[in-house]
Amino acid sequence: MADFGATELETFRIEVRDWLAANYPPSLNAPMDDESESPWGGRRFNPTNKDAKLWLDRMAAKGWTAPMWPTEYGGGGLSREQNKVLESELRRIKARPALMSFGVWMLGPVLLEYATEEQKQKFLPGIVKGETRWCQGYSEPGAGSDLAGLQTRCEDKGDHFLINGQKVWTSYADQADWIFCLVRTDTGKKHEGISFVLFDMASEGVETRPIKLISGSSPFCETFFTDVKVPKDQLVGKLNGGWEIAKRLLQYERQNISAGGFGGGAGIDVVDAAKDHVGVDEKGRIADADLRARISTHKMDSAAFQLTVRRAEAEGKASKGPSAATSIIKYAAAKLNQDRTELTVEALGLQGLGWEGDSFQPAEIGALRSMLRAKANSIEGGTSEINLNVVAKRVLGLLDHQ
Amino acid sequence: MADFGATELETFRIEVRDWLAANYPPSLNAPMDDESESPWGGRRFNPTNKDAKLWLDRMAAKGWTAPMWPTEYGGGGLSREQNKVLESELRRIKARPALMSFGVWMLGPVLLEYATEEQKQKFLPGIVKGETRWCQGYSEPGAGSDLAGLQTRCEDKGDHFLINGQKVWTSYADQADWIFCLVRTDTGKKHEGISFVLFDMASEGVETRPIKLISGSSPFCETFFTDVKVPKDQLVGKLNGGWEIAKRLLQYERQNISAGGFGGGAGIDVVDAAKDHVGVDEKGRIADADLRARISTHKMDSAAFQLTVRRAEAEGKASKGPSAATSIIKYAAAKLNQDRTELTVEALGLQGLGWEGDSFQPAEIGALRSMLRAKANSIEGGTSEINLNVVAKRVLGLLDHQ
Amino acid sequence: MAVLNEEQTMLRDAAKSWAQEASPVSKLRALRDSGSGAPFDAAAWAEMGQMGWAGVIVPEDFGGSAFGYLSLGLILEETGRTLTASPLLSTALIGASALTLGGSDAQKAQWLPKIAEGAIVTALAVDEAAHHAPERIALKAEKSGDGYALTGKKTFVIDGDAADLLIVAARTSGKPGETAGITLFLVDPAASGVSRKHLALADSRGAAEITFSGAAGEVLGAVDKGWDVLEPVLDRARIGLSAEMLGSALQAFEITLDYLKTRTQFGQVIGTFQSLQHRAAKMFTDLETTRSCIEAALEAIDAGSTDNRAAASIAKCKASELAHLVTNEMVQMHGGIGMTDVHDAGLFLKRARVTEQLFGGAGYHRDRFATVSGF
Amino acid sequence: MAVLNEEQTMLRDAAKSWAQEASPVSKLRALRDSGSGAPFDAAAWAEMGQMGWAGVIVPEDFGGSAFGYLSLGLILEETGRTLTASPLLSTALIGASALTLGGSDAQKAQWLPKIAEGAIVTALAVDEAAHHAPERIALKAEKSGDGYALTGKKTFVIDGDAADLLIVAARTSGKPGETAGITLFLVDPAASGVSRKHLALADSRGAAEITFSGAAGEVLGAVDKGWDVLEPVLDRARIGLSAEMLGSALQAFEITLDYLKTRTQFGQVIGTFQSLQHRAAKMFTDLETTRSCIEAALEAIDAGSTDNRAAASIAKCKASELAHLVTNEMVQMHGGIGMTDVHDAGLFLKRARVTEQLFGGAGYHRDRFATVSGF
Repeated sequence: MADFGATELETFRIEVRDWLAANYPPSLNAPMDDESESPWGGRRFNPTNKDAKLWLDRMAAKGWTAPMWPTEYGGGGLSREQNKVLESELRRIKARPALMSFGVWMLGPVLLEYATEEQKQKFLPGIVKGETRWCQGYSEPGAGSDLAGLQTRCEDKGDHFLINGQKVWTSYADQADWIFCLVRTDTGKKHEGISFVLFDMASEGVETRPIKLISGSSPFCETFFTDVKVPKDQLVGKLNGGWEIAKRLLQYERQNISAGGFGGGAGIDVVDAAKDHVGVDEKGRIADADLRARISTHKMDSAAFQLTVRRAEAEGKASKGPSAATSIIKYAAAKLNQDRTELTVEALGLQGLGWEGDSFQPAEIGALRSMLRAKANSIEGGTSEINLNVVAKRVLGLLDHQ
Repeated sequence: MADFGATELETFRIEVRDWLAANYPPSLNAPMDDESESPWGGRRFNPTNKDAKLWLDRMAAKGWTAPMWPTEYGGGGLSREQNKVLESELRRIKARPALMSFGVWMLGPVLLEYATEEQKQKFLPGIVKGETRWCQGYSEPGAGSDLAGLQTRCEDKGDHFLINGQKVWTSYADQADWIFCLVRTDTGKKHEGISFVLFDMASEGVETRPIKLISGSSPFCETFFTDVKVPKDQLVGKLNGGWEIAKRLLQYERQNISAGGFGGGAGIDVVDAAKDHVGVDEKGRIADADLRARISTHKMDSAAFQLTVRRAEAEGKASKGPSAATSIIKYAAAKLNQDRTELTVEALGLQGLGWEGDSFQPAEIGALRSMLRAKANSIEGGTSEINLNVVAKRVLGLLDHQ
Repeated sequence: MAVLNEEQTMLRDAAKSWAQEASPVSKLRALRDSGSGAPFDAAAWAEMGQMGWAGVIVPEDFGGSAFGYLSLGLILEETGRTLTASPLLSTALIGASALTLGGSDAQKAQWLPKIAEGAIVTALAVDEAAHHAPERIALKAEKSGDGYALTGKKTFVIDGDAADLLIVAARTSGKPGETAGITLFLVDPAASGVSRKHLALADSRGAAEITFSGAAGEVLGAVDKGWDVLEPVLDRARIGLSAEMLGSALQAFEITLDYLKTRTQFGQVIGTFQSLQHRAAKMFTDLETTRSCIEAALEAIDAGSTDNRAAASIAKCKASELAHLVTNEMVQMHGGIGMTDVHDAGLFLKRARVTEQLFGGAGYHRDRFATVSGF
Repeated sequence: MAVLNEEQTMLRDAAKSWAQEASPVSKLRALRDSGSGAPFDAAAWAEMGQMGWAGVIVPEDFGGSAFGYLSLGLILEETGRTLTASPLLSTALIGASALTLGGSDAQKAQWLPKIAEGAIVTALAVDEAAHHAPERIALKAEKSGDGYALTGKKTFVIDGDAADLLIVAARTSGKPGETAGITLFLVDPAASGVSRKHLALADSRGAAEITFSGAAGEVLGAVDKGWDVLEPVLDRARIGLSAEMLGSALQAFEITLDYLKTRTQFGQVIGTFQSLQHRAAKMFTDLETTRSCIEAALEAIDAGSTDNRAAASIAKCKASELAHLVTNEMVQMHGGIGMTDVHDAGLFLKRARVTEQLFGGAGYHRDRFATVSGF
């Protein structure tokens, strides 16, 4: 990647700006018609507004759906600085994301690191183009935080693998084209008996069953594998060497959370909710002083979190190795989003507890469901308890209980 | 003890009232001249105002320094109901306590239960009369919460015991006449190797060294025993059977805390402090809304605590066995007193952080020192961590970590 | 648990077994999934009426048992444990309280026997916006012939869609924010000028928005002095609701405790992890201290205490904080399974959030407690 | 830790080794036990001056190094670790800021070089009561000849008893509570009409009550517009103090962490108990997020940001909460030994409580942050 100076970066910014002016479909400035326009890509991607697909295709052609990946696999080949410019220009025009993708966020980075050249050629371009939508086959029923206790069997049948077992919490498994999946290839060992395989969700023997959550939506599935045949060249890394890849992928998942926290700024802002529903006093202060103090605390925590993400990034970039601050980000992000959504519901009062019906604004119902959804933030991708254990042991050097 | 009906109780109330009118020294209505008047009794009790001693002697003569103990050992022989009448009449005239005594609060009850008739005759009357001031020899250096790990050796020398070792956190050891002391009589066992002995602090080989606390006062000592000879008839209960007595005594100590919580209502009230130093708004509310909300929470917690103590007492009395609520009282009492004293200091602002000097009222300096002293509430007599462990295991039935 | 007399013990035991056997949480789930929008199961409410629970605080002269508020609190706690949807709070507690405290002899004679036998459902219509603020009443009542005509809107009226009798707080003088000038009215929801709309809340119970357009109202208590009845009735509602919330929190806690004792992770029963043990012990502490406040408040009403403002605010504040904590911990300690709709954790959490807000949340009562305490 | 340049790294390393070697906590203990009432060790302050620390934010034209606020924050963090008593905050940060932001060329030329070489101590006299409230200034300044005469009282003036130059916020118009009408003055504490009284605070540092009876004051900045300088100076003070508090909290945490790793109970190193591990991990989380706020605030000043109100309130609020938590946990996790005066825990706790209040506590800054954020 080229090391651009300030002037080169400004030139690049102008190029990006011009390109966006010419290529961002104006119809996308309107709110989404429906969920179908969420740009997850894949075989089933069929947005009501076709411009969502056009926008994906145009960005993919530039490689800007995976801006920093090498161009030989379809990526944008941008430097970190160029990528920041691209992101800031996209923000400037409030562009919708061209592609949301577990392939880009999680799988791609580990393929770049662990996959064979053939595998990279085979899978990465499809991710960049948003042709293949991936899901993650990690958790299993009853395993909870003990990921390495997984039981899904993968047997070597000579010319192919045969997979039997069950996954759970598979995000959008019912929508995905392919899965990256942890399987047990040695039952005699725990961590050293795990492998990392890829296969088509259209394979015979794959069944998915959506899980309804307390929030009312079903973003996850139970996924069943019965005698699923998988070509042996779809093993990534070494046989029984999948745990290292699994952990690395979790790091990318957490970094992804680091970047934006959970939930981000979506939905009703808690201050607006409080001003509208609680009112303000003669000095413009939220009339409920108790709620106001708690919102103030939350807003400060939010600022502290964003500053910590930025600092960890800067420290990482300054090559001092990963900042110790990164270890606390997942925990802090979960708590922050839970606080934010709970405060928003509280500020809305009973108006924030509507489940359905035209007496409640979609944004109000959304606030409730976000609050309920956010309860999972401290469970998914490593519970807060596990995160605190990790900080205590790996960062602070405290020992395991004997 | 007689089972008085309502009329008999009223008659008793009138008797008490008349007796107090005749016997409570009017000079005690004034604030104490100094610490010397704290009625701890004992050989060294020499109050500036001699009426403090007179009041003790008069109450002791009635047995009302230990109102519910049997009359044969000098106690008052009152029923629970009569004792409540006595307490309420003492409160009514805002009487100073006649006697403050670890002998009454802690040692006496276990002597009544475990001591021989000779021991009861020898020790209980001196406690009731406030002639003997007792201290508690439990904790040892480095042992912390692990009380049963104590090391103070007690050897059987035929006609006497010989004690060598060291205690710490001995309350007022430098002021006490006698000590009730846990010693190790069998080094091969842990809990079953402990005995409970009594001896004179004036014995040869006893040395005390006051410990200065962060609050600036020295209510505790390090206590050293070097070849201290103790007559064998001063062993209470069975040899190596002291752990049961020790635990029972701790129950009395905790009950004593239950009755009033830590600190009680002493010193500046936090609401007064806030009104004086923060001011009130046009509606009479504490002007700092944030502080006001936290004081409100504390005052509610305080009410909840008092109601819980009362409920636990009522449930215990209703003979359903000890209420489960008693298990949380020590933990809750410590937190409550820490909250109270911290809030008071905060309400006083920097005026609550004066260490000494005439720029600060004695009550303000007292508020700071109470806050500092209160930090020990969650350590002494069983740490909050130990209390929570006990609740989790004994009350909730959760298991030890394997 | 307060020290109970024989009567109370029998009542509590009866309530416990009925709730566990006849009205488990699965009943609420079925009610929700039926899509009927019914706020409660009418057959279950009929059973409660037959057992005399609707008349527990109704004077004997009017067909009740006059066992008192502590007794009613015991039933609410037990039905709270199983999230039983019923008009016990709105009718047996709030309706009966309002008529007993505010009704004329004729009104008592007309309505209390019906309440006591469980023959009618009543609803108290107070709030007009999303946050509890009973003194901000704007709904107008104006003289009309020899009665009054009510015009305005009430919202989040609990059991308002099922009610046979509405007790409506309206303004006859003064302005929103003033406690003087409020008058209580009895209104027939079937009368002309009353229209109701169901509000589907997260807890799958019944609440309604009710619009009054010149609806006829019969004065309950004294004109302009409605606050003198309304505030004590609201305090009773807060305390009674707190008893129900205590039951729900206790059940949520016990389910979680069971899970801690059986679920294994990394080869360990998770209840052996000390951080979870301490969190459980702290929840237990809050459960016990909250129970003390609620029971003392119920006992104080039975003992004839006339000012229960502080007691009610303590009970409701602590019950709200407890419900919030325990339901969050229930989901967290269950992990993924607690996030799924098939598990009951979500039902406890959603009911908790609604009850936290009803009749004022923790923040509302922190403020109110400070005010009534003079700071 | 922010990404540092070479200069900053050297400065930080120098500060760390000087503080650890020349100014350990035992120095503060000795100062306290000497009973001299001296607010700091003059020899140590002289050394700090020789190392150039007093001039870190002073412009080069006036003898400083102009390294900036982040650099000064690094030193404050390191001296905070060892509870070093010194006028670094009052003089090198507050005094230098006030003169740089508000001083005329002549005033800068007169005072900044002296500050930069550590030759004088300055003190900012703002508050007049026990709670920080800079807009409530009542102390009066009236025209007198061609200058002003100051009358009134200031209290809790940090390093006020040792100061060679006082910067006094006084009222020239308006009334207490208004930000307009405040004027800053330079006052010679040795001049007639100034009397000082030492206040012995819990942290064994120096603070004074100062009475002005017609004392002569020289205007710093514009008359009636003192707020325009005072508020930015106070924000710098809050951020700088937060850096010091971060250092103290970090040291308290590390001492506690060491104890957790070595102390055994029931045959276990106590740091293996999960509840303590989680509490330690949460403290670490607070330490890291608080550090981010403080460093970002320091960097923003260096980058020329003119409105640092929100950043200062976040930094001071979070630093205060952090200091409170960590020092409480320090005592609790140490058990009995932490309660004794021979252990350092008490010194960290007492210093924390004083710094929590200085320039506004957590509650003050929650309110202020909300106000400046428009809610």
